[in-house]
Amino acid sequence: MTQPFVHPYIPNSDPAVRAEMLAAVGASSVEEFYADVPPELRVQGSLDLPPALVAEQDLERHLTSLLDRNRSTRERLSFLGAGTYNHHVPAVVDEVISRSEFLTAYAGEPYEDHGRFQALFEYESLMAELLNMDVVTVPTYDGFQASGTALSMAHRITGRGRVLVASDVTPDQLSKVTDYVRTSLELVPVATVDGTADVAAVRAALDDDVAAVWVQTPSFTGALEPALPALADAAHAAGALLVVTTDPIMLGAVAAPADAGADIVCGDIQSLGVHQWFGGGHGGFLAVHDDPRLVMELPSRLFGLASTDVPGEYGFGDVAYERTSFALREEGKEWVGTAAALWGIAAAVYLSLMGPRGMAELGETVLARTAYAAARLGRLPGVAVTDTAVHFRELLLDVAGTGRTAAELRDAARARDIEPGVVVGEHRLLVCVTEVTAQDDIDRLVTTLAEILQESAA
Amino acid sequence: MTQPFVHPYIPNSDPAVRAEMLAAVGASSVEEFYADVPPELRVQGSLDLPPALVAEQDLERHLTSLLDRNRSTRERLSFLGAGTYNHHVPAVVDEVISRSEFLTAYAGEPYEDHGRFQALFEYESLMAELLNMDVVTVPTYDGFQASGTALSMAHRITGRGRVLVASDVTPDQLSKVTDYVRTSLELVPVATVDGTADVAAVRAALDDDVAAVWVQTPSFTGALEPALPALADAAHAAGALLVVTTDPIMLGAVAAPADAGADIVCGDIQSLGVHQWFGGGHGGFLAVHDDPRLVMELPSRLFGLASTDVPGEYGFGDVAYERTSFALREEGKEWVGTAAALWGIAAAVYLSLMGPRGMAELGETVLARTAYAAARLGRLPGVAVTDTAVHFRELLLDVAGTGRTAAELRDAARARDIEPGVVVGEHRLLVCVTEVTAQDDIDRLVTTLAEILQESAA
Amino acid sequence: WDEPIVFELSAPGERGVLVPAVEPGVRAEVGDVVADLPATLRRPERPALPEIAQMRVVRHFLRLSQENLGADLNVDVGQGTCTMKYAPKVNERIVTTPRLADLHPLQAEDTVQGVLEIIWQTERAMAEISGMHRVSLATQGGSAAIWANIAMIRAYHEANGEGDQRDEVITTIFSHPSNAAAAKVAGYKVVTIHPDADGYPDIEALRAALSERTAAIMVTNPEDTGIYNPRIREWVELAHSVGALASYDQANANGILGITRARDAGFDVCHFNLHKTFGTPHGSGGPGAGANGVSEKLAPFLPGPVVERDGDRYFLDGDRPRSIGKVAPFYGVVPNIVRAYSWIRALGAEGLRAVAEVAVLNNNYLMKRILDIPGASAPYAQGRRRVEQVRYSWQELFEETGISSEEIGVRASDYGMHYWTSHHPYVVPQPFTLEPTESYSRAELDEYADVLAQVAKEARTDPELVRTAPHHQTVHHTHHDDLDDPDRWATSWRAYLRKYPHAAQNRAAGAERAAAEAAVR
Amino acid sequence: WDEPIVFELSAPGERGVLVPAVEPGVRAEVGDVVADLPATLRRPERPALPEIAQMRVVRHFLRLSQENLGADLNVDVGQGTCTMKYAPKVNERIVTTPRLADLHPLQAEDTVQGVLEIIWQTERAMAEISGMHRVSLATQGGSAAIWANIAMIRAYHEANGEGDQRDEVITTIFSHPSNAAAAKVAGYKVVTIHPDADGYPDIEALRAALSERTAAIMVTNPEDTGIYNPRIREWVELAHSVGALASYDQANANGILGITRARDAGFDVCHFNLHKTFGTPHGSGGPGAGANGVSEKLAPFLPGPVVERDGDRYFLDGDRPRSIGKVAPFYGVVPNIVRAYSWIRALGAEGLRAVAEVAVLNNNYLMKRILDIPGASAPYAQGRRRVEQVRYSWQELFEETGISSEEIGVRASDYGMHYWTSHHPYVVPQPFTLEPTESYSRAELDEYADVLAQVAKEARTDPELVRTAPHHQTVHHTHHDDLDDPDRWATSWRAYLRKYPHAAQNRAAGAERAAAEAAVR
Repeated sequence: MTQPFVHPYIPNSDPAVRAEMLAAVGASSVEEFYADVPPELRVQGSLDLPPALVAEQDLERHLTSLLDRNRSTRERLSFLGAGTYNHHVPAVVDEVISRSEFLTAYAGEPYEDHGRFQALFEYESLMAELLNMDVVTVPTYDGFQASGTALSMAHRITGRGRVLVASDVTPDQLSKVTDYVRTSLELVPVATVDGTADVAAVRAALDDDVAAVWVQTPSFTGALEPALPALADAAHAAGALLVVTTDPIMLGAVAAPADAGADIVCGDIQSLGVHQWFGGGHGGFLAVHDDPRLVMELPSRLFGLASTDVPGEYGFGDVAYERTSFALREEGKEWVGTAAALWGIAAAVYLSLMGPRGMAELGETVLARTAYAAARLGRLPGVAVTDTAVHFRELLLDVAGTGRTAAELRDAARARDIEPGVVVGEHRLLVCVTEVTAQDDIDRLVTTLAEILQESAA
Repeated sequence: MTQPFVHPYIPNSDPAVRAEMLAAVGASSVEEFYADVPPELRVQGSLDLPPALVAEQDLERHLTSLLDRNRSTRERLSFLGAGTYNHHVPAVVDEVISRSEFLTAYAGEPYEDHGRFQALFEYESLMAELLNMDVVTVPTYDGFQASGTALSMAHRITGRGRVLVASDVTPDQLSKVTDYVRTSLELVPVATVDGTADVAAVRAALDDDVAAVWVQTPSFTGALEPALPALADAAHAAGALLVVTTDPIMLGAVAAPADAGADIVCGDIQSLGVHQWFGGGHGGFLAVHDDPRLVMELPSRLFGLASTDVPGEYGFGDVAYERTSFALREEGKEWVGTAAALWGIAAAVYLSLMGPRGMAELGETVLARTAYAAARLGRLPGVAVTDTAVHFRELLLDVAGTGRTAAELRDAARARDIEPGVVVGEHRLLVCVTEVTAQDDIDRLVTTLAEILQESAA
Repeated sequence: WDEPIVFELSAPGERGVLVPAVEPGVRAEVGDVVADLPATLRRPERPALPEIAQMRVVRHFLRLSQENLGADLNVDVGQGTCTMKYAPKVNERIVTTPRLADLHPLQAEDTVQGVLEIIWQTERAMAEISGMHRVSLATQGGSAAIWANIAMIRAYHEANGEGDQRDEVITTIFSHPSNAAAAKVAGYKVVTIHPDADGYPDIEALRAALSERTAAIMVTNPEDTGIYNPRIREWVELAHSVGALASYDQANANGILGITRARDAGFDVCHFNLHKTFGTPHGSGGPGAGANGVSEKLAPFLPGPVVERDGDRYFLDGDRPRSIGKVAPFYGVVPNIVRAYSWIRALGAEGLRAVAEVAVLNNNYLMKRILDIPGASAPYAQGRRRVEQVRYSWQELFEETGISSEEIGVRASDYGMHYWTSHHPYVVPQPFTLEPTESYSRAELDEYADVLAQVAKEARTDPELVRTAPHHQTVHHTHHDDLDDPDRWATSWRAYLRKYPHAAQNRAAGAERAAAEAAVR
Repeated sequence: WDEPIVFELSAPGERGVLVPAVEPGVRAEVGDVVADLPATLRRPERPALPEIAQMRVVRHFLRLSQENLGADLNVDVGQGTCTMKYAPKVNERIVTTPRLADLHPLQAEDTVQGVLEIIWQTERAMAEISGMHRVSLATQGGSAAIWANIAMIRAYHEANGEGDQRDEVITTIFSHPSNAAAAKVAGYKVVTIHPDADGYPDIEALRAALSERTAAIMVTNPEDTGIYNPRIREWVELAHSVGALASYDQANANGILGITRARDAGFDVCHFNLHKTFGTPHGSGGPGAGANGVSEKLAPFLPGPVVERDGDRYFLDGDRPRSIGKVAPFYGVVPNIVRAYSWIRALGAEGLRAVAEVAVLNNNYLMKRILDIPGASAPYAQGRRRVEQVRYSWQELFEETGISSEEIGVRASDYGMHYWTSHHPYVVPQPFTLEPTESYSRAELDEYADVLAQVAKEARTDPELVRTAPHHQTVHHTHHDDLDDPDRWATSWRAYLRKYPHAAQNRAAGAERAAAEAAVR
């Protein structure tokens, strides 16, 4: 031991204890354990790191002083979305996922970790009801990864090499997916019309090298795709799959894509009880029907219910574990690792609390407020909503008519402690409202923008 | 049922369920259950209360907006004490006491609430080590109550009618205790000299109607009483008890009152891992030696360790339950009710974390910083420390020499976002430092007061 | 877990949390303060606390927590009179903000306007719910609130020159024992009224007890039997007729929220338990919080500073010469006041009434289920409904089987349910007291009743099984008689080691035996 | 608890949480938006989620939590390769502030300076710890970081015009399977090197495998056996000699913090798992977080926006044309980045080294205890020390008793301990992998070893006892073969009800039987 460093996180750091343990194993010093590390690779001296804050109070004061330089969406009115959403997180969700038993567990076996298996099975089951699909995996990293995998699955199933991108997909998602699948798939955009899919164009582009038609609904602009049944029919007629990326939060009010014929449904679960976390609270879901052709292509873990030696008792375990890279290394389906199980438990608690009525009401409230925001904002001078589709949660404004750029308007609003939306082009502003955005909040945005426009006009 | 009110906190509020339950008990309506409430006592119509915020997000937003109008001692530098102290609360303490199992339990029996009994037994045991006394009860409400009970015990044991108050006792505590014991005891102040007890005067005042000499150390001004052994001897010689009110946080460095001969030691445990809570985080402790004459006068619950049918296994239960008003109503010792058990568990966790070294180091750090504050503040022009006693955590400044009142100086400091201390007289300011008050913080107070004095001089 | 006592985890040298050392600049100014302490103040040796690394402390107390049954974990209807109800999680999230937890009570008032407004609003809500003129939230629990009640009554009579004359307080046997005990501490002789033949408080006995010596009647209503005294107004009027005051213990208010109010029955003082009626968590036995309501004539005697409003500004008024003074540090159990406010706001007037009605519905539903169990009965007021709880009796079962109520309660804990019998004295023989509140669903009430029915059956078919319970608990049948003998009680670990020097060895032997037993199927 | 599936708790009409209704003003403006939805968008019936009041939801998930063994609750040394260490509670308190949890990633930069500084500082610390030039924290876990490694390698070779030529990746069998699997997904042929006779990665096999087709070697070191490859620098140099890159999976870095660094061995890219090495909690299987470190020549290919500093101001730079683009939404698993920063600051350079040294000491101490158990062995590198973990074998015990490693692990769970065997394929026969980290005290390591010794003894004396385990778990021996048959697997409650229509009745019958059994002593 170079020198004693006693710390609350390191039990056996007392010099006397270390000496006894060394004696027990017959070593003269810790150096012996590093015999295989060649001297020329050994760090000389100490790493150059900031000084330790060993007293908890000093550590907390330091971190808190840094974090207090942030201002949260509770302190400033926010209309930001574009992939991370400010939905209400019920307190019970945080209570459950902060339980040490869930927070600090990892990869225990079904016997000692029965609770984790059951909670994640329930997550799968609750999502299955929302999605009307029998198979939902344990969460993968995020919606981007889920979409990438869904398209890869389509490739493996069809053996084909192209994907028709029928929606306005979130650009960052497109970036990830493109790089992820590019060894096997080319993504071919089919331009949307008035915010949603151009069914005729998709139909025209379908051929026997198309693995999947890919729809994102709500799209990047919040538009809901009304033509899913037609797209499914067209894809299926061409031997392709329909892959739909969606946000399950809307499915209490909006039809499940599976009912329109989607083969693989995927997306993000951040909306279901996970805080925004500066964009660091994402988890992905993948859902298919109970069809082995599809199930056996899922790379993620999938928990299932099984009988035990006690009649009527529920046991749990991995479904078709031999699919995974854990079992088969590179011969498994893609790869699997530590992803986002805790957010799956969060979503399970969330959906248990919300129930059928809660989800239906939430869907209605968000639809209504989105329409309200569109109506009110669209009446501002020089401002127009870019399309006439039905929108959920987000809408895109064209502010070219105001004579000011979207960034200018945003900066003026920020100066009034409002984040009015995400700038997605010189004159385009993506505005997001959720169930936490009250009518008063929307009215305040409208009033503020009206003032800004008036001032700039003056 | 007057009308359906479905709420997450009320499971059986669904009208259909209520109807089934009514049918099961053979009642036509809930009104039947209130048959014994005379019509003239029935509330007509609805109570006049603010509207319900049934959506959790609305409730949280309302409460949070109110609480955000407060500014905490993390945001403004605070030298406030006078009974409630800003000590560091380790995160593990909050983790444990926020566990549902502890937070929402109440009065279960030793079998199903084994953990609560053990945790509180451990609280008693850890406190016992700090206090060097074998018997410490489950917490009572707060230090005020503990002191009142300690003196009442002295009355019951001695049958005498007066208490000599040998210290500068916290005024609010004196208020509570005086009213609490006045049926049986008269409190007779014996003026302190230079901040601590006037032993000769106490000795002179002792007679055969004195039930107890009462010492508070640290006193209201933070002075430590060095003459406890002499006071104990004097009291015992006169057949009186020595009752000491103290703060256990200092006992890692400062001698336990029991070692000086104290018969009953009591005080508050807020310092041991409980937040300030705007003064709402107090718990009281009562400690005596393992002497039935004293133990049988304790009104609080007292948990003890007992054997079970399994050799070596620890069981727990109430020690001498028949003392209490739960058992004997008015024939019990005073009365007992729901007090502050959770803070006892907090203190148990706190002391387990701190250990002997942590408590010793904390004691030293606070003693040193108190002395430092006294030295630096005492050198400000016109400012004097009021006595030469050894102080722990608090000290009293006389600012008469500055030509300004204590309130004026305080208000000027508040304008600079510092709470410089508690005004306790026209020219007196009670200043508190703890282990969270770093040297830099004290220096900032000194500098700020110097600036204020300079400005007022100019 | 067979989790050791925390002292047994000590490993010399380990640290659980570190505190900042004395800064060099401080040391340069003040020297070695510990060495400089006078001998009478210097601690000769460090306290014999255990030395444990942080994760092991976490593990220890988390394991202990798992050996505990919080209301969140079980169907906690068996703690009758305790009003075990849901303490909403959102309130925990709300109160744990530093902007409440880290406020000092003597901060500038302009930095605590939010919490002062909450206290003020909560006082107003409690006044409306009770009908009283003014409310103080200064007390720390139900019994503390009872103390404040009698302290105010005492001060009132003294202020009227009747302090010496009025030296008796009247209560009922089914009122919480602290009413009797606190009155005694305040210097009063206590007169206890027993129920009449129908189980209602005996009004004739009251009449006989009242005199010009009576300072107050102090009663709970509904009583701990769940029976509402239909002549409560007469009781109050009789008290008033001899110049006594009437004090109302509203610990059992959960079933009458929005149904009937203390002041409407004429009471002069009353109190609520925030942790019973208003959804604050019980904290393993506190902190609770009390709310004392008083009529206009008692208002000057309320304790502590009170919160006043001036326009939009809230401030503390401590300049009240007739006040009984401080009853506790500062302004009461603030986190619980905030929780109670949040609970009231979540429900509103309509919700409070729904709480009461569902609590009463649940109670009468459960009563039906319990009374269907052979051997169980609900003495008094036969055939009448109850309000929010029932004191039952296993007397029939006991006579038949010799199994006591206490033994049935212990056995029930093997099924994850439990109850407590009731406060002493056992006026009702072989008592048990159930109070389902509004928080439990019908399915859970059924589950609870099924367990009691099962245990009652066992008492008949296999009484030894019940008598030797618990069988499925962390700990086994415990020798509680140790704890009533001064020579044997072990009040702390140090006392245990002193009285049982061979204990450690026994413990080690027991652990080995337990391991050996675990190996058996 | 025998806690039902959440759907079984449904009671029609109950609500767990309420959401705000559409305001009248909004409705006046927009009408009935749901009724106005086109038929293809309107959900015909509500989703069949359960209806449960809030407290019952709390109780359900709290009970499930108690049926789970978090690292805080058990001596979690049996999840070898997983680095189960203490996740400090103070970090939980720090990260749960709304000023982190409720930040949107696209807020004005001046409102997120604190979190940007933490990300920047953490990147710098990781760069120092690894010796690499630049670090990205954008990935969401270890395997995601491996993906980013290979994605950058692929982009690098393509940028150099060697994208088509280099189509092979070399890894070792004791490197994490995701190295092989991610390379495959990126389009590479995977070559796997097995150990040499001494258990070290076979350098001759590497020489034979390397060619101008090699894009990279991707290796873990120390490997999952706990053996450090002493010739690691040669490996890297050999790779470089054919124009390949060297990628370092540092999942097992806990034992070498401050001892040796990736860049010093010549690696071009590497990654850490924040949830393994840097004390972030494992979250029942994520979120984790990854840190990708690269040399100067790989820096342009790093994913996502990176945080840059300009004086005191921190900002995001997303304008990086050679970047592999986004690998995840926004900037990585931010709460874990903050936890990792806090962990590093709590310990400092000296503390990190102490972590490594104690982890290695603990591991070698435990190895001594395990190898003292008859029937246990540590294949490979006989007589050599290990770094932070050991892959052991029960092969001798299996040959003697027929009890497999898996059966021993299940039986150990009856004693509150557990382990997992290891990743497939079982190169080591009857494997089990223990990694004690720095977090467990000597007493706990002894306790763990004692349990394994006890179970090994049972395997000899009462093999049936071991084979039929578990005996003391929430759940009994489970028929996992159901889960590999598409006709029988039940992937969700709805699938279960569909495939097992009589299940509900069976369940009810089972519950009755269980109650009857509980009645037996």
